Amino acid sequence: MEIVDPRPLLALGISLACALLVFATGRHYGRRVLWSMGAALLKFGVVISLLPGAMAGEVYLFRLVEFPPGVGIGFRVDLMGLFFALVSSTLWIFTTIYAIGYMRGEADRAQVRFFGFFALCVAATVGIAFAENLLTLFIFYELLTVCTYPLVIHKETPAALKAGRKYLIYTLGGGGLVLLGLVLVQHAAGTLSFGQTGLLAAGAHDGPLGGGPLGGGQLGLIFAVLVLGFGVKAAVMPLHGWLPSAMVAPTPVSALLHAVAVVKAGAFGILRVIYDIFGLELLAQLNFTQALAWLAVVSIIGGSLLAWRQVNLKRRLAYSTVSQVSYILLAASLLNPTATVVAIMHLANQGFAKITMFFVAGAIEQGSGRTEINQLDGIGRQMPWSLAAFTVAALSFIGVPLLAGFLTKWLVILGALEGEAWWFAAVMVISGLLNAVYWLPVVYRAYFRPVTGVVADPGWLLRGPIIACAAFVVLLGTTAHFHLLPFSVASEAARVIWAEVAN
Amino acid sequence: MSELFDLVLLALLITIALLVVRARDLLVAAIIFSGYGLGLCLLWLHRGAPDVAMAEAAVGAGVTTVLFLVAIGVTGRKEK
Amino acid sequence: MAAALTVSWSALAAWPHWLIVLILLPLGGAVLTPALYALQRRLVPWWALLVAGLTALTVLPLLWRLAHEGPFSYLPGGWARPYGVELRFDEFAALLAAAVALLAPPVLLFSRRYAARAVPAGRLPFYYTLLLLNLGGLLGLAITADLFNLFVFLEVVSLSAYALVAVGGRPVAELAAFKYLLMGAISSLLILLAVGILFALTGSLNMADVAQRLPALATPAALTLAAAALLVGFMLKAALFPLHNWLPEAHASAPGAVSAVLSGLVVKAGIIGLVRTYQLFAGVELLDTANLGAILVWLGAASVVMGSFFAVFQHDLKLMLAYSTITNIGYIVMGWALASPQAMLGASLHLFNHALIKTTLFLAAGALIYRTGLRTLEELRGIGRTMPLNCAALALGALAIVGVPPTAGFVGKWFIALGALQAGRPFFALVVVFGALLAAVYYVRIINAFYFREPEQKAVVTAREVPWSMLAPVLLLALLCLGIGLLARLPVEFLEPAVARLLDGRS
Amino acid sequence: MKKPLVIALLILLALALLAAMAELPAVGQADAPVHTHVSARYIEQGEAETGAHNLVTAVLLNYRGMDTFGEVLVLFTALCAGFAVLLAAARNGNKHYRQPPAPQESGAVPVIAVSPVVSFVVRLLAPFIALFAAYVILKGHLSPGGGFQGGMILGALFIALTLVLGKQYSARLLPVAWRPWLYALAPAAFLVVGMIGLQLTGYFLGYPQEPAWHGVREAMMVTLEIAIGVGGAVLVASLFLALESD
Amino acid sequence: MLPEMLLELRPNLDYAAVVVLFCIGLYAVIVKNNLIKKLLGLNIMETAVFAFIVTSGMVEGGAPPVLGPGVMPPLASPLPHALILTGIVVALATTALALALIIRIYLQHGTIEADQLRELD
Repeated sequence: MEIVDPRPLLALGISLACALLVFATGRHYGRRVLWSMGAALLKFGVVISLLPGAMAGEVYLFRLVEFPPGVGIGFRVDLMGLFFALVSSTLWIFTTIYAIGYMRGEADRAQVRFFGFFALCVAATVGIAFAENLLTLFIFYELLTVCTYPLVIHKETPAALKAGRKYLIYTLGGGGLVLLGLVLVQHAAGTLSFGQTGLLAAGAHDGPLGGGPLGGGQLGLIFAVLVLGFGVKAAVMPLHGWLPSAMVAPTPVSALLHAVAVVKAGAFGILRVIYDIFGLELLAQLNFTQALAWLAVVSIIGGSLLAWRQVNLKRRLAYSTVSQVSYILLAASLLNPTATVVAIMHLANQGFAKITMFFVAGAIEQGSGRTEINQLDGIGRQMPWSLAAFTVAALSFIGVPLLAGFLTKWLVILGALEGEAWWFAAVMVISGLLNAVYWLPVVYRAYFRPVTGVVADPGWLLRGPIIACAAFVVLLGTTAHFHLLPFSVASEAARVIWAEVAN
Repeated sequence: MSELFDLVLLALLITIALLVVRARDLLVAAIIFSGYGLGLCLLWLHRGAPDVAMAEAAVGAGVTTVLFLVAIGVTGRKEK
Repeated sequence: MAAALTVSWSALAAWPHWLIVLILLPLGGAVLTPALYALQRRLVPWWALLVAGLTALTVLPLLWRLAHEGPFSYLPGGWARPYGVELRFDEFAALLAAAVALLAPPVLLFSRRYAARAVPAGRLPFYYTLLLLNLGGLLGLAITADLFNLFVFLEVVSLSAYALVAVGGRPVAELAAFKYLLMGAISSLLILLAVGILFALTGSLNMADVAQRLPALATPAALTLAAAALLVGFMLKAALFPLHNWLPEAHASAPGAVSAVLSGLVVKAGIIGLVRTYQLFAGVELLDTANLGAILVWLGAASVVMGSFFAVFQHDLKLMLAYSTITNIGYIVMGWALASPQAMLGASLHLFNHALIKTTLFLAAGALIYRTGLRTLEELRGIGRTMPLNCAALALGALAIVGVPPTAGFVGKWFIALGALQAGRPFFALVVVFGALLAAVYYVRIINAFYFREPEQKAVVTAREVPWSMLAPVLLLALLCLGIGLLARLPVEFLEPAVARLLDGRS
Repeated sequence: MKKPLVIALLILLALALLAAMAELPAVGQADAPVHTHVSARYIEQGEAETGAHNLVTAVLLNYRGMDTFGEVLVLFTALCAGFAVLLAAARNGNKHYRQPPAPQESGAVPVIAVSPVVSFVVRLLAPFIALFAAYVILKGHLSPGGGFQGGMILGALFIALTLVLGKQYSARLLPVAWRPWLYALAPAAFLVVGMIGLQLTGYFLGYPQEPAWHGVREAMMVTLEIAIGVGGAVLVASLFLALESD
Repeated sequence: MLPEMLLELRPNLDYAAVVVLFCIGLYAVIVKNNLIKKLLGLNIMETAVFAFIVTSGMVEGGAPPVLGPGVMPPLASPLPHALILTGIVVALATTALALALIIRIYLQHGTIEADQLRELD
């Protein structure tokens, strides 16, 4: 059931308004905080108000403009998009609180820029989640690129500028690929709108507007272009170079890159490509996802191996992201209902766990200036709250039951076995082991090595979000079957996607 | 006769044009160019275009040349 | 009420003389400007603005009539075609006319304060005269349906353009103007030569009449020469690669408002010329128009790539913009030559949109130079802090030139890329995307310098926003860059029949 | 090394041009399209339709009046362009202005030195030339000549007089205060006559054709001729003055 | 091949002269270093094009297109003459502006030789 409803636009508008207000009046600390927090909470409210209806099978639509006929900006809330929006707007709240504490020492001008662009980034993320068509998605995808750039170069040091340039070259290149894919899809299908179980499926059967039926080659080109285009942001292995470099940015920005928005946007884009542009049926015939799966495997293993080699905590976290996000791609490319659930679910699982770890890394750096792993000896006893949270997240990544990460691994394995692709199941196990190999030593050091120097847990502005996010990791892992909680949303989303196929 | 006049005139024009291009001294070139205008004037008359001939005499041979001379007066007459 | 309004509109549009008024207004206004200056020199900028405004209003009934009746003609002197000079208002003329109408008033308003500083005082009246002549000439060139008349108006446009480049008195500009003049004069001669050949072949100068008579001819070499001379001539005027050399310096060294007109409108004269050439030769079977098209497609693509490539490495803001003009001319020509409905549609749209965007950019850049006297990105670092509104306009314009949806720059490129696929030539869709990427690179360079660097120059630190009469046009145009992108539906629906007609005429 | 290449290319160009021109109707053939299509009508009916014996004038002022309007505009543009490029860059504190270099020793031409004999001849002939120009202008629609040709002759005469007699004289002949109005004369005359035509015939630049109106038609033509003649002369003369002033 | 071509051209010898003039002018524009020389070349090119157009309107043994007692057809076509009158004015206008620019360039840079000006940049 499709309902015209302005709430998707409202959600976007709140973030945009927040950005404008921050830019206009944000020199004043109180206002800056007020706008950011108010907008974060308000937006979360708006997004969550969409949830009950969406779970009941409603789809909210809002078309804004159509500039060339048939091509326009529109919003459409389906469960998958809503899930992503929920994750990002929940994380926005925590990140805002954390950032208020973290950035307190910075100059006003820098803070205004930070909070303003941060709000813009979140607006772009909502736009991506609620995009009604590929063009809208692309617009917000690029907006995200552009608005992240000032955050990446926040410190304006030569290293930051260099990282910023690298980030832009990668992501703009990816954007170019997506644009090309956009043109190709429009040409092949005559439309860009999602929500019809495979835009291209119709074209493949009936022939596109302009010519004969689409050949496998054309479809392959479209798939490759789009997946690689989105893959840049998702930091798929050969295209991941920007992510570790971008670690020069302040911690809340890393959180944004790794958990709230950027990397997720890429992964989400690939989900859209698979479920909405190609559609499950068409892809099942075409076998392209096999290639994607192997790409994901390379990233999962390669990312882990590279993370292992890092001695800098944040860099290790960065490479770990490369590995973790590819879970989503691997799951999505398995093309079965169980795996679909986890492809969506992992957007949240990875997000909450990774943001916890970043918050902790940031708190450590803020409190003691320590950035290298070998400087963390005994820190667990000095910062009990933070390191407990860190440990929870690490265990989640390793795949310890009752934590979010376990669900991911378990379901991917189930999905892989369902599709009789046992080697992918093996990959999940190996990845879990690798996670253990590079996270457990950190935990060990923190708790069992002698203390050096003086550090303490950060203030509550930082500690609160850390604990809350860690709590979420536990929550995600234990409350899988409560209605309206993330897991049920994800499984409902997957059910809807597969129900359309069944019809 | 007319044919011959035509041919001679054309040959003359080409020769003058070459002279204009070859002349090292800009002043000389400009003055030869005024001769070129007069030759054209004759050509137009011969082609049955007295109106054009009149304009060419005034403009091509007269005004344009004077303007060139003025410019050469500022810039110097020697081409390097 | 609505009905009454409609009736009065159509009554207004039915007055037959709007088309001649359209060119008489700016040209007549220009002619009286020096005299007015002698009477009351303060009035001259306002006078020019008034004339431009009235001209802009004149376009409205014309567009209305075109939308309701299709193309229509006006016959000065009342001589039937082909005996007199015919003026014809078709969709392509309308595009350029609409661009002129939209951009002339802001440019002139901007000029009032800008030119007072950028142009030596004694030259001011002639600055306005030349601007009006240039705009009037452009309108005449757009609406004329006569080959020789086209040449005459082209000369009005060109001569005024050469002088406008040099009007600021910068030594670089004078050299650039001379180079421009030499190239322009050669291209004019080629065009005149082609007109002569076509006249010798058909005995007529009216474009429609010539186009009707050409297919019956059996003179391939002469036809080829005429077509080639027209093409090369107009390509020179449009600065298509590899005949683009004169453009960057001329457009970069001219005063800002002039650069806006030159880059936004004057190069479009060349494009209109190419369109007319196409219309002339569309029915000629002796010439393989497909071959001709193939050459143009590649030249257009080369323009896109080379222009962007050079633009990326420029330090001077205006030079960067000038090279970007070459790129965008490339898009337009490429779209045209691809000759699929969507590509032609896109090219036509881009003709208008690029005029708007580039005018915005050059005016904004002019305003920066007005305040700081600085031109390179290095020197201008941090200017976004002291001139935030002006820089925001520039940033918006730059976003549009990159082609980010939903700005005006997107629609044209979108259709050109789709049209490339429609024509079965995906490579050129790739060129469009690649060009957009390169454009994004220089966009980032501008934004980076303006917003994310500490100011170093004293002029930057002490800069203020320009006066409202300069800022308002810039902001208005920048908003239009966005607004027209959002409203792209209208022109698309307006142009589709014209493109279809043109393509029908060919087959 | 550049020259041979250029010459080779030019020869290629020449061959291409020759090949194309060889296909054109042979020179002087009376049945070429040039003569049979549009021109034929001008020759057959031009006199009746326009009242001008000189068909070139008929084409210039009547059939293709828009071209001629454009032509005077081009001249006007050139003058404004000349001013815009040359005028007073030094005032207004133009920082780009540099002192002009001293004229080169070898090449300097003392603008144009006029010998007494020439001066005398010019002064002697001036009234006659002016009279001739006036005749060319006024009778342009009847015999060879017209506003343009006469205007150019007048302009040339003015230039000659300025060279001979100096600028004070030219200022008397062409008062500075009038100049801006005189620049506008030729194009403005087109506007006015065109509008009159629009009133009379319903077309811009239309001329009434009914026999009763023939006098008006001739008056309109002569008005245009005079305007073009005088205006053209002023424009050309001013161009000279503008260039010469530096 | 060339002789045949010339043979074919014989009736169009006037056109051949036009082509030669055009090329001479173009040569000067391209090769000559002095800006005034280039401009002279441009003028020669212009006259060549004018000559071409007027020639195309010529009639064998035709009279000027001025009617009057004793004027008998055939007449030369008046249209090209009108065009060329306009053309001459355009050429004059272009030349005048070019000379103005040349004067300015000389005053600013002290030279009007193209190669020296390039070095100055």
